Amino acid sequence: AWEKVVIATEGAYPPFNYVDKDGNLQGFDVDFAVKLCETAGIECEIVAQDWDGIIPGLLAKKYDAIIAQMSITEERKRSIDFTNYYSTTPAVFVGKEGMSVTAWKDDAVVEDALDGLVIGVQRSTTHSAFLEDNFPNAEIRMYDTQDNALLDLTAGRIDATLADSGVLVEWVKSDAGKGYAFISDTFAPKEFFGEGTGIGIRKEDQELKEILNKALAEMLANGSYQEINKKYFEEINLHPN
Amino acid sequence: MFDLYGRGWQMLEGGLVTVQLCLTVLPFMIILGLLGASAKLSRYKALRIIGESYTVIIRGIPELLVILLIYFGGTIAIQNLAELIGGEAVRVDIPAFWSGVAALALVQGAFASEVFRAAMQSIPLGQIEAATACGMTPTQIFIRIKLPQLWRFALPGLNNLFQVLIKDTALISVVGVEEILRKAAVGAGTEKAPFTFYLVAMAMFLAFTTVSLFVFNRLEKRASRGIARA
Amino acid sequence: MFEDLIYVLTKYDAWLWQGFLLTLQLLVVSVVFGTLLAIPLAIARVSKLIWVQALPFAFIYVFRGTPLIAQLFMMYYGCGQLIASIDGIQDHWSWTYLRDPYWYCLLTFVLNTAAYMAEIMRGGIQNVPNGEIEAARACGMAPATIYRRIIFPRMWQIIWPAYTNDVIFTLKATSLASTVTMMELTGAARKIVARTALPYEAFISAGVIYLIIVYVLTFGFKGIEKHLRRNEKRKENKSLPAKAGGHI
Amino acid sequence: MSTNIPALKVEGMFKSFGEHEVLKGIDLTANTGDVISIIGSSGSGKSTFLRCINLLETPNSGAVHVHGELIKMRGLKDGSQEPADKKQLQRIRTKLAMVFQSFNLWSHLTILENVIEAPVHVLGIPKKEAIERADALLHKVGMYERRDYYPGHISGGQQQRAAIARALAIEPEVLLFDEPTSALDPELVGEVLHVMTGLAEEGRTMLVVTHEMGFAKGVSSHVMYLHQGRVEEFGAPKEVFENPKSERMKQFLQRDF
Amino acid sequence: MSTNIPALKVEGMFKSFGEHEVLKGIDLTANTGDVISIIGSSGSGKSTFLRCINLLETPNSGAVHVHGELIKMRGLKDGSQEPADKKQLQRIRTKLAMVFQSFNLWSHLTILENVIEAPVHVLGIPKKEAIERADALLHKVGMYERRDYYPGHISGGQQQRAAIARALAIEPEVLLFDEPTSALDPELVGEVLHVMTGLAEEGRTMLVVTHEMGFAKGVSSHVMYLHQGRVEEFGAPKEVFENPKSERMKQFLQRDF
Ligand SMILES: Nc1ncnc2c1ncn2[C@@H]1O[C@H](COP(=O)(O)OP(=O)(O)OP(=O)(O)O)[C@@H](O)[C@H]1O
Ligand SMILES: Nc1ncnc2c1ncn2[C@@H]1O[C@H](COP(=O)(O)OP(=O)(O)OP(=O)(O)O)[C@@H](O)[C@H]1O
Ligand SMILES: [Mg+2]
Ligand SMILES: [Mg+2]
Ligand code: NI
Repeated sequence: AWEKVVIATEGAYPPFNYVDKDGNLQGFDVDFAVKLCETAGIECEIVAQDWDGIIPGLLAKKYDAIIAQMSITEERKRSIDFTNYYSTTPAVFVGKEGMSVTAWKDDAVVEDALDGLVIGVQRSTTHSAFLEDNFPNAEIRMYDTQDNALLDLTAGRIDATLADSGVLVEWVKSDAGKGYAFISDTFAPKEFFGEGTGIGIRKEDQELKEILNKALAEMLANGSYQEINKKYFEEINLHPN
Repeated sequence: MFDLYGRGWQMLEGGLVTVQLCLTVLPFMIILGLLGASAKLSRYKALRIIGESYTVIIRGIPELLVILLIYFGGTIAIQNLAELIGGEAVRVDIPAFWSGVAALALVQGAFASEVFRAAMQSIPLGQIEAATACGMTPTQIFIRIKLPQLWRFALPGLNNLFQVLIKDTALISVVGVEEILRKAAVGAGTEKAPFTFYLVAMAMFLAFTTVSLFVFNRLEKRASRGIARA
Repeated sequence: MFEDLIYVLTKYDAWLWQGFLLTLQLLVVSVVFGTLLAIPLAIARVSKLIWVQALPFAFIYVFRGTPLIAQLFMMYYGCGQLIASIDGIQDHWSWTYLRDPYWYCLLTFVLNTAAYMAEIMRGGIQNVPNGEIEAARACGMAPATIYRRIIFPRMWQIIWPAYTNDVIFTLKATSLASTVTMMELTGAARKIVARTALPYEAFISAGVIYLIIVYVLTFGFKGIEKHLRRNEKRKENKSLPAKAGGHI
Repeated sequence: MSTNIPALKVEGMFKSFGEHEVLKGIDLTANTGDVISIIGSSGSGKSTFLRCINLLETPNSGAVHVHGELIKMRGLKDGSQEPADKKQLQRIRTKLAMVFQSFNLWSHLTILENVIEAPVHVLGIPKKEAIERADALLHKVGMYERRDYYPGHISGGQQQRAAIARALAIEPEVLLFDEPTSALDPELVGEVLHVMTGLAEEGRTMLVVTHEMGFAKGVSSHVMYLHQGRVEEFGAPKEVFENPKSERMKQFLQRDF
Repeated sequence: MSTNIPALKVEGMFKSFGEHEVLKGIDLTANTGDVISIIGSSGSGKSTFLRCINLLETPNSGAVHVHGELIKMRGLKDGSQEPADKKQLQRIRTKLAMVFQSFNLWSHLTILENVIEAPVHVLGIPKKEAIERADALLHKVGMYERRDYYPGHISGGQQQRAAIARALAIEPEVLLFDEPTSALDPELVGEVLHVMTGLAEEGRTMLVVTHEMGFAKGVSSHVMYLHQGRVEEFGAPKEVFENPKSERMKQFLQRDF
């Protein structure tokens, strides 16, 4: 029944998904989606959709799947379903070189680690939920995009930011990130960040879920996943185990 | 810098979409506005209530929410209807552009209906009596006396609304229409140059509003040519 | 659907409540200071002297001609970063305020509101019947007295409905504060959507709260309008304009 | 031009606004060619009477015949009445032209357009013919030069004359004038009265609410003095002005400076 | 109450709007107690003259003395002039009260508030005292019962009388009336003229633009006939009306019905 699948991505989360100068969608998510469809033997079309409308669009059948670094969480599962996780990157704090915070140690939250600090984070992420639920004494600022948080970091208006190491690793190396560094170990507690990011689908499309899961497993097995991973991230393994 | 990191064309394309959106919404907004105003001034209470609640609800909720509800909620409703009739699941694809047009027209129509209502009430009663007295029918009076004069009273308000409309198209980006602000956001994010892109977006909006102001001022002059002393 | 709504309302009531309070706060401050700033702007705008009205004109023009969201970005990221790049500013006592998005947000709203209200007031001032102003001049009132005693009271009568509209516009505009990290009502709703993937439930809850605010505002402002218009023709005389036009 | 059928006949007209009784049973017969001046103090119901004749105001009771044809009314449950036949009413209204005190010219149309509006769109006369007739009328009231002006661009006296031309354009059986000169300065009053005198000489039937006693005395065939909603005095101007029967009328005449 | 210093003296007043010369050198001396009627056809410059006296319109040249005090003017580069001393102008304006043709009552204030506005906020009289005086004035013009009404709620004649009370409240040296009765019906005209006659008898100095020849003849001490911006005729009413010197004046008088 599934000959053609329409897949939505955000297009504003480099290097995972973004729009290049010619208006084409690019990034890890996009390459992954293309390969996934190829592996599954179905035709697919990728569209860009603003984050605020991405879940309503799925429910309204504007498209059939979301591949946009969306974390699998219990709460989201109330309204949509996910495939198995297809990527995960541990989180990390970035701040001025020489600073150091330890918010997660020995599989537990260090509650006073961020006291008195102003931490920026992207709004719609599991990271923001993690900060908000565990650090009542820190001031948390929520940004529309991670880029804006990084802008404010360099302007000195926030002391540190928490995000995917996959997004931050590039930035720290770039000119804009001069003088800033990872200031914590990377960490990925399942109870907060979930199992990673999954492909969002409608609950009733269980058949599609199986097709996608199967293709994902095949990609992992035949090494095509790792190829795409390498293309974007030299040092990070997006799919451990 | 001038080619905006190679994204100059993209911004222009976005500008074109914004212009298309505005121009397409305009006639619908006017029709909805006139209907709403007539309902509000109607002799029948039911119509008045419908007209009033239309404006109250739409005016009270931020545009973003209305747009989301119409775009997604509307699609779901149509789909359910189609399924009910056809008996099987179908994908009814309303193009994002037209959903955006529908949403904006509905929002702006609510405001326009207020503008038109005020305008209808501003037409001197004496002129309407004069028309009645020489035997015109109510429809004739509406078409020949009220409508031509309506513009004179309504144009300043419509001018304002059109300016709001130009700026509100920015909200349509949530349903995936690639207008200026969406292009700017994408550019700002990927090129890490938010000021440049937002500044360009602002300048483009300012250019559009300037043109619209100019056009409306001409129209206002024309509409009031019989009124102001030379 | 209903179940999900209850879920959103019970689990995230605190967020919605805090968002509501912040929205109210932004609204009140923007309207109060916006109005105060609009008055001198409007007066300057009706001046016959080009150089007096040029600056307010440009100000009003730019702020009315561009989307508020773009203004917010320019103010917060543009000006904010300029300030941040001043040497030593980060150690200055004022940095506590200068780094806080709240003030940028408020400033943008105040300026934006002021631009809109100034334009409304300009219209109001110009619509005060010229005869009434001449009558004031003819009995020797100084310009300041004329503004205070004749023009402003009349202006408020004239602009009140438009002013009410503008306050509602401002309320809805505050929903954009969430784009620069402020968690007002829309921000709260978006946060809930991100967590729960229940867009309709979250947005409808917020929408209803907005509607309630608007309803209360409209009600209050109508009351004031009635008071302001106490001097106009009474309702029962409404069907009398032919006569009124004739002899008065 | 006189016939046996009166051009306008009003019988037993009553009108009240809420509690307030404004017209308390007014009868009037105007034959073709009659010029009837209606005088009376402010609030006596003069305007209301005119407005009831062409049903801009619905009278509580009373019959209006225009050239023998009764305007059909039908009673409503609450005791009031309303026009029974909208088509008939519209047709009859084209026989009754009204000149409003405040002119009420259509401000979006030029003077010429104002004058041809009703002939073309109500009577269905071809535009070319309507323009010819309009030009003749505008000549008559001395407004031909101003035919392409908008009402907002001409003086009060000129507007008044344009309004008269507009009223005449539908070739009405009866002309109703409501205080046609009250807002004009004496020179313009002269101009307008001159036009009206001309119309009277042509044998038009006219009802004129006026406070220009000069006109009432000099031009009209009958004078009707209204007081508190009743006809207090009616007759030839000479009679009425020189030998007023009622006390009230005497008083009224004294007041006039 | 008469003194040697004239209450109002105007010398050589010229005024043009663009190309159009409206006033072409007008002189006028009004002694205390004089009532001067200004008559003339429409567009002859009557209103403009009054408005130039209290500088609502800036004359191109000419001097105005109020009770001997010259209103200081200063020339501008482009040949026009403007008031030199704003404070002086404001002070002198309190001595020159104007009653506008369209009343121009402040519609957001009640009648009483209209009357006490200038005394309290311009002259600085304590509110209580101002109210007492206002009540007396309102009694005089027969408006005491309506003191708490808003202008929009009373009739034209009542508004006119309220406007007169407002003008009198600043105890002006000179009262300027611009067609105070032109928009009123004859009964109201009577009322207003009655009040004005009363003021004349009290010895107030008044300039009255009017088209009520009855008033001009009966009440005024002098009549000034303006024609095309010039004083064509000036003198005691008897003289002017019975033996008009100029052709134009004769013609003007004929026109009046
Ligand atoms: N629509 C209305 N509703 C209530 N009362 C009205 C209405 N129209 C007129 N009246 C009242 O009816 C009475 C007569 O009014 P009308 O206008 O006929 O007087 P008039 O004789 O024309 O006076 P004038 O010379 O001042 O024009 C007045 O007391 C007026 O207040
Ligand atoms: N502000 C103005 N701009 C240009 N022309 C004006 C202005 N005010 C008056 N005029 C012209 O000046 C002339 C005199 O006007 P004014 O109002 O003084 O006449 P008036 O004698 O009062 O006439 P009326 O009896 O009709 O009131 C008129 O021709 C008029 O068109
Ligand atoms: Mg009347
Ligand atoms: Mg005048
Ligand atoms: Ni008169």
